[in-house]
Amino acid sequence: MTAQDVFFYIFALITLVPAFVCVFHPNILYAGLSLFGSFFGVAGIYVLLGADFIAATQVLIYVGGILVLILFAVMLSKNIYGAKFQDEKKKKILPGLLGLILLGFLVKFILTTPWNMTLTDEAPLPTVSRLGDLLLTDYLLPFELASILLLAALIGAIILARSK
Amino acid sequence: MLESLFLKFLPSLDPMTSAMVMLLGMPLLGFVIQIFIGKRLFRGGDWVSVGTIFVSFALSVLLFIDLLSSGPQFQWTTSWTWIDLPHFQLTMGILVDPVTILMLLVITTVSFLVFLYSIGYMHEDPRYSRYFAYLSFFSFSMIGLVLADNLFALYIFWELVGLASYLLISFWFEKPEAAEAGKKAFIVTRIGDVGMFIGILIIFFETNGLLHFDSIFSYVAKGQFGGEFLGISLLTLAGICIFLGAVGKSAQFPLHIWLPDAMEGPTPVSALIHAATMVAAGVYLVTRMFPFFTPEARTVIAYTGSFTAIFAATMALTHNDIKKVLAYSTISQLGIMMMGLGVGAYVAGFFHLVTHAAFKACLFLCAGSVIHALHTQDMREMGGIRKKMPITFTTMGVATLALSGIPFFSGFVSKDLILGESLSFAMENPSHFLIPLFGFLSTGLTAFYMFRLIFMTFYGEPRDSKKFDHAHESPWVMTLPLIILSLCSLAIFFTGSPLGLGELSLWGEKSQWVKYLLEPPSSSEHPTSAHLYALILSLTMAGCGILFAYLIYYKQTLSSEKIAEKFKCIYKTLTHLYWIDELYEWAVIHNLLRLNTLLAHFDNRVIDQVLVDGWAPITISTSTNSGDFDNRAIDQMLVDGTGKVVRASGKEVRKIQTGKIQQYLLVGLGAVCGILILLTLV
Amino acid sequence: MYTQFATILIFLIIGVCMVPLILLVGKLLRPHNPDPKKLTTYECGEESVGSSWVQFNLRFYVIAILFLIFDVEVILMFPVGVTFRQWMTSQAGKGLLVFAEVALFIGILLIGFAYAWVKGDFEWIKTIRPQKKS
Amino acid sequence: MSLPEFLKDLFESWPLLGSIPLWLYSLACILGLLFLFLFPFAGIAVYLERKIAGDIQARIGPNVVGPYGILQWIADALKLLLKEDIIPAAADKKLFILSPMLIFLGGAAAYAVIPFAENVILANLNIGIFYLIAVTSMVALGLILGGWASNNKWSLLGGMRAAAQIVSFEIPVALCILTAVLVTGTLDMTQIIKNQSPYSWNIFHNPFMFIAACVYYIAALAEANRTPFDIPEADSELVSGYNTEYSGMRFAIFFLIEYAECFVICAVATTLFLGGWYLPFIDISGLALGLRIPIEAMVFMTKAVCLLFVMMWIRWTLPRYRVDQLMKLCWEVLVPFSFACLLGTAFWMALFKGKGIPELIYSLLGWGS
Amino acid sequence: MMFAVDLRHYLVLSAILFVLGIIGILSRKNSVGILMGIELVMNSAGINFVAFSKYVAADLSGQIFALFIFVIAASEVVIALAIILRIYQNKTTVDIEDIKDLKC
Repeated sequence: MTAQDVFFYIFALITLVPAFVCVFHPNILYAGLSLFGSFFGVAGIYVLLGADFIAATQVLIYVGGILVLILFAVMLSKNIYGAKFQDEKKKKILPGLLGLILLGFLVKFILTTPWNMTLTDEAPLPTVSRLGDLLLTDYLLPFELASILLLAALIGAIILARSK
Repeated sequence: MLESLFLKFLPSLDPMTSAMVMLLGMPLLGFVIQIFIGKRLFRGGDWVSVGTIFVSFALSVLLFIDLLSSGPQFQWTTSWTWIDLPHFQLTMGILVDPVTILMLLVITTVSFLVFLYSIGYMHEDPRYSRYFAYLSFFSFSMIGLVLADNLFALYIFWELVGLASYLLISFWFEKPEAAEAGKKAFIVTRIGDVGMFIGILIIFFETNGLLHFDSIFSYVAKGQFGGEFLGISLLTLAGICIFLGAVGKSAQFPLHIWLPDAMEGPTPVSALIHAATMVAAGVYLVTRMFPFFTPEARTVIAYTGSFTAIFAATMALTHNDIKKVLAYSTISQLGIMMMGLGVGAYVAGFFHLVTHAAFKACLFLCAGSVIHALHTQDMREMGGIRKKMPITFTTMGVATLALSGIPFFSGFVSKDLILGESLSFAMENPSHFLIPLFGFLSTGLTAFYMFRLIFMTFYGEPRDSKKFDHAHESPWVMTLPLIILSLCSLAIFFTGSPLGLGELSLWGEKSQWVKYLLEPPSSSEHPTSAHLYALILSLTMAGCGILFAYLIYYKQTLSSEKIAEKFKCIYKTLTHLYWIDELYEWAVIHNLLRLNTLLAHFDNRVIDQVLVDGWAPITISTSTNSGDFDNRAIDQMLVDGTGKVVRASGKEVRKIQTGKIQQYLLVGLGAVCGILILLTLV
Repeated sequence: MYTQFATILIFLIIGVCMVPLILLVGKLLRPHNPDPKKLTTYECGEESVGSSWVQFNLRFYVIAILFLIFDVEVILMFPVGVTFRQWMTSQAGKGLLVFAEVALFIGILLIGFAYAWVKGDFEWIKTIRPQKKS
Repeated sequence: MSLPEFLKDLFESWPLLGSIPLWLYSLACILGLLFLFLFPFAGIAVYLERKIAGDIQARIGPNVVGPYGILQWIADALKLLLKEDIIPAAADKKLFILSPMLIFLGGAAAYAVIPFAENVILANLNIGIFYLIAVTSMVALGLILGGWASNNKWSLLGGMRAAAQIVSFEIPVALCILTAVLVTGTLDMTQIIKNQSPYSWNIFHNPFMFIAACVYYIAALAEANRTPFDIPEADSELVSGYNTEYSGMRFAIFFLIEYAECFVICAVATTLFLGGWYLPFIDISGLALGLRIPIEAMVFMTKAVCLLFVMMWIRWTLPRYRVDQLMKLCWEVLVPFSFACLLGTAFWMALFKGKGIPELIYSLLGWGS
Repeated sequence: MMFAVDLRHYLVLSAILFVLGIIGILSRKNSVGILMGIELVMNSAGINFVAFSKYVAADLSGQIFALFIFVIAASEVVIALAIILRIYQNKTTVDIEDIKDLKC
């Protein structure tokens, strides 16, 4: 086991434990907060995969943006600590069971599929400029479409959120 | 000429490509400008649309002159890769050959004239610029349709044309009828389009992804197109499916019902879309795919066409709405074209498309002029306006003569060609005698109802004096197109010989340019004797039609009311248009979409409305005193009982649909897990 | 690259530990005299009424929405911004094209920006209150 | 090369130090940065601020502890350390404890990529400036939590205001940073400086860059909740905003990070716009590394501290903005301006093939770069 | 040997994250909680993309897709939360079980 492998398991733990809390914690505020750890863990995983820019973006968008927005939304509801906002336990049994079955199959498929791995262990190249080049050439259309998507989301959201 | 022009101004680009892109792009440009900033432009921006379509028109004329000089072998194509997948490559391209150029000429000429006409006709409309935007959009789609070099692109533009038609039919969407008519047109043509799409898919899979016309034809010619489905060869099946698209677009029986309703749109639109160009797209499609159709498929086409011709002609007899008469006439004429194509008269069918576009557009525009002057579409409120609107009268007369198939007018030349071909076809295959029979009958009927229209509208005493006093000749932007189009309805414009028999050409072979340019792909010479018989027969039929119209509606020696009284059941059937709409309403909408309620109200809807009300005239006239059987008991027990069972079970089943997305997702997840478990077990 | 990120990781770990560490040091030194009065919520001497976990103004929400959209836009621009100079200096003739691509990208979102501006969504003064279900 | 690597290289041949693994070097550097630079610097900044405030308001300021009161910050730190730690009974305890940690994490982590001099940078990330934006965005989260956890109306309002303000002003800040990235073509902090030179600082690259620098500075002031944008902790309205309920060492951390952030802003401005460690018109790249590093560090610090001084100057001169004015300023002035700068700079680059005004002038005069 | 990390480990990690997200989506009553589940699913998709990008494709297209996932996630969150806000304004609840009508 190399140091990288150790870090993988650490980050996997940092990702999964908060994710678990997020799903099963009865209090929605703590659930939201635990996402913080999960997002950070995923950022670490990205670093291990050589995607430094993606990792930083993950932190910036998820932690600095989406999580803030989600917390705002959580705090919308009065009385977070009251019983009304605690989920009942029995609602989780069936989804949990089905989820476990699905997970079993997914793991089985992942382990049995012969992956065509062309493993490159050398240190990854500086990714940012390559990403930029790709965005301007091969992925130009999605790049511009992303802008249109954002425009649509922006206008839709402000129309929805505007007071009547 | 065109190429040298473009070489001079755009030297760095390929001249033909840039010309074609310009031809296609100008109306699109007009559309974009109109839809976004049209309102703010001077005069609502009508000059933008007219200007852009004029450029397209000028380009097609230049193209046509080039074609005349280079002869029927002219062909130019270009294509580029659009979708590039590992196992499949889709190219888009432009195909320019004589058929395309003739279509372009027809489309841009009629479009340009109609645009011009619309300036006068629509000048008071609050959505003036929107109207021109839609018109431009239509022209763009139609030009794209004929420029396409593969089925896929053709299908795309085919649907765009349908969209434009929908937008324009329901242009006055405040009127519920117009909105309904738009929906009806869209949905009914869609039925045909589904057939066409299936046809394209059959071709796509059978030929391993060929969509180009040329490659499909060569594939078929090599005999590689095998396969059978339920005993029918797939080639025939694909042909019929493709033809289904044409049936929808060209309003052939049984999908003809949308076209009369489409007359709710502005009249110039009817002239452009529903007379000259879009409905002709079906004929164009059949022409374009002509080598693809097997003899069996062609027979289907011929029968559909001939039946539509006679069927629609009878329906036009009793109508009093001036535009609807023209609409049925259009259906009938399209049927004639289809019949021509079906019997193998490739040139004749397409020729009739061209001549028909001119005189039918002229007729519609004249009708529009009349409507504009009188503010009514009901012929019973017209009459005697011959003197007040001389230009309209003259031009409409010319076009009517052309449509009726009178010598020296264009309709005669082309229609006679079709009828002659069909007659010789029937002489070769006597079992198909119905085809020419229907054709000739429809000729007579056409002459009758057209002259009925003329007599009722322009002759006699004014029936509504208030409207009559208000009437006036239209402004020049409206009459100019009429004059041009009526000039185009003269036979001299299409052929050197007045009787159109080809061999008697006065100014050499090029003067019969339509025939000259369209070398039939499988030229099978028919004996000319058939043509002579056909000439005599059709003239006789037309003469009879005109005579009857003259007697009934001009001299009034025969009373139309009495005839109607005498043949009451036929008259009623005709005025109700064979109850086709009611039949569809019942069969499709109620049966299919409202199964539950229909069962519960079975006796109410079906027995009372359709059988009693709908079929009553026929049942009464055939057997007035047939016993009325009262099976209430059965109704209530069996029929109502069925309805109640359905309703009760529906109530229970409804509970599953809770509206809770999480439950749906849960079921979905469960299903995924179940499938996975099943897959591993098996 | 991993070396640099390892340093960052160590930094973050220390950052997390530092606060409890300082507090721990403080704990050894500081007094601890609990008193219920001390533990009350501070509201300038007034008795505090009710929990402060009440619904806050919804404007913050709109601001956050606007932020997230523009943030993503800027982030997508970053890789492009990094290569922009190379495109400008090396590839001949591509400069203006790339500029047009970038300008289009920004321009599309500026439409939304202009929309929000014109419609007055940047105005703070508007009151946004939850409406009681009528 | 980053500082730990540099040090390891330096001590490679030494008997004992050479065998220490790299991560221990990193650890030592980090601790050194925190204890020898961050904490003292923040303390001194507080002292400076009070002195400057005194000067501006025609009073003396701290002058008791040590000569000129220079040891005042140590006394303050000791006082805060010895204060009783109070967590209000109504508060959400876990979040109350978590909040300062998050804020410290976000505020301090930015120091990892500040290039004090060549090779004097904790982690030479190739996404340096982007990493900096990312980690500082965590501060907003900490402030919301702090405000919420206190269960105090002032705190909640302050926390919300702070978060809204930080996220709003992050847009112009990021846009201006992007403008600078456009000019330098890299995200690596060291490389950003190296792409400038003593003769051509980024701020003079084109007129838009100058505006971008100003916009960045103003927006960053607001992002750090400094006066005139200190609405979240407006004492006359909200007592002390999000840190009303915090006392003792926990309060000290909020305080510390505020000043730490101020320095980060100035350092980033120095790096991106003011040529980093380059002296104006004096090229010292010929000097030996051992000599160069101290000079570079001093130049860098001088520039940053000058900016810091301007910050304090502004704080004690200008009155506070109102909330609506603040948002108006952000969305209707700073964001349009920064977009204009971005597009303008991009257009400039496209027009002049990436050359800035200084380079154009030099090439006009016929000097090699 | 089993602990030496390769593609499969990342995929398993992402699968677990995915399933957790699905469970969250299915079992939360609070609509914001459902949104959190969706975020987890998005994150797992991102991990998959980047892992494949490194191990199978050996180029950066996967990272590009991860970027676009961020775009989509942000748009989705913004719209979803705006909808939740509107529902909250009209009904003063964010509980998915209480939101039965599309009409507000």
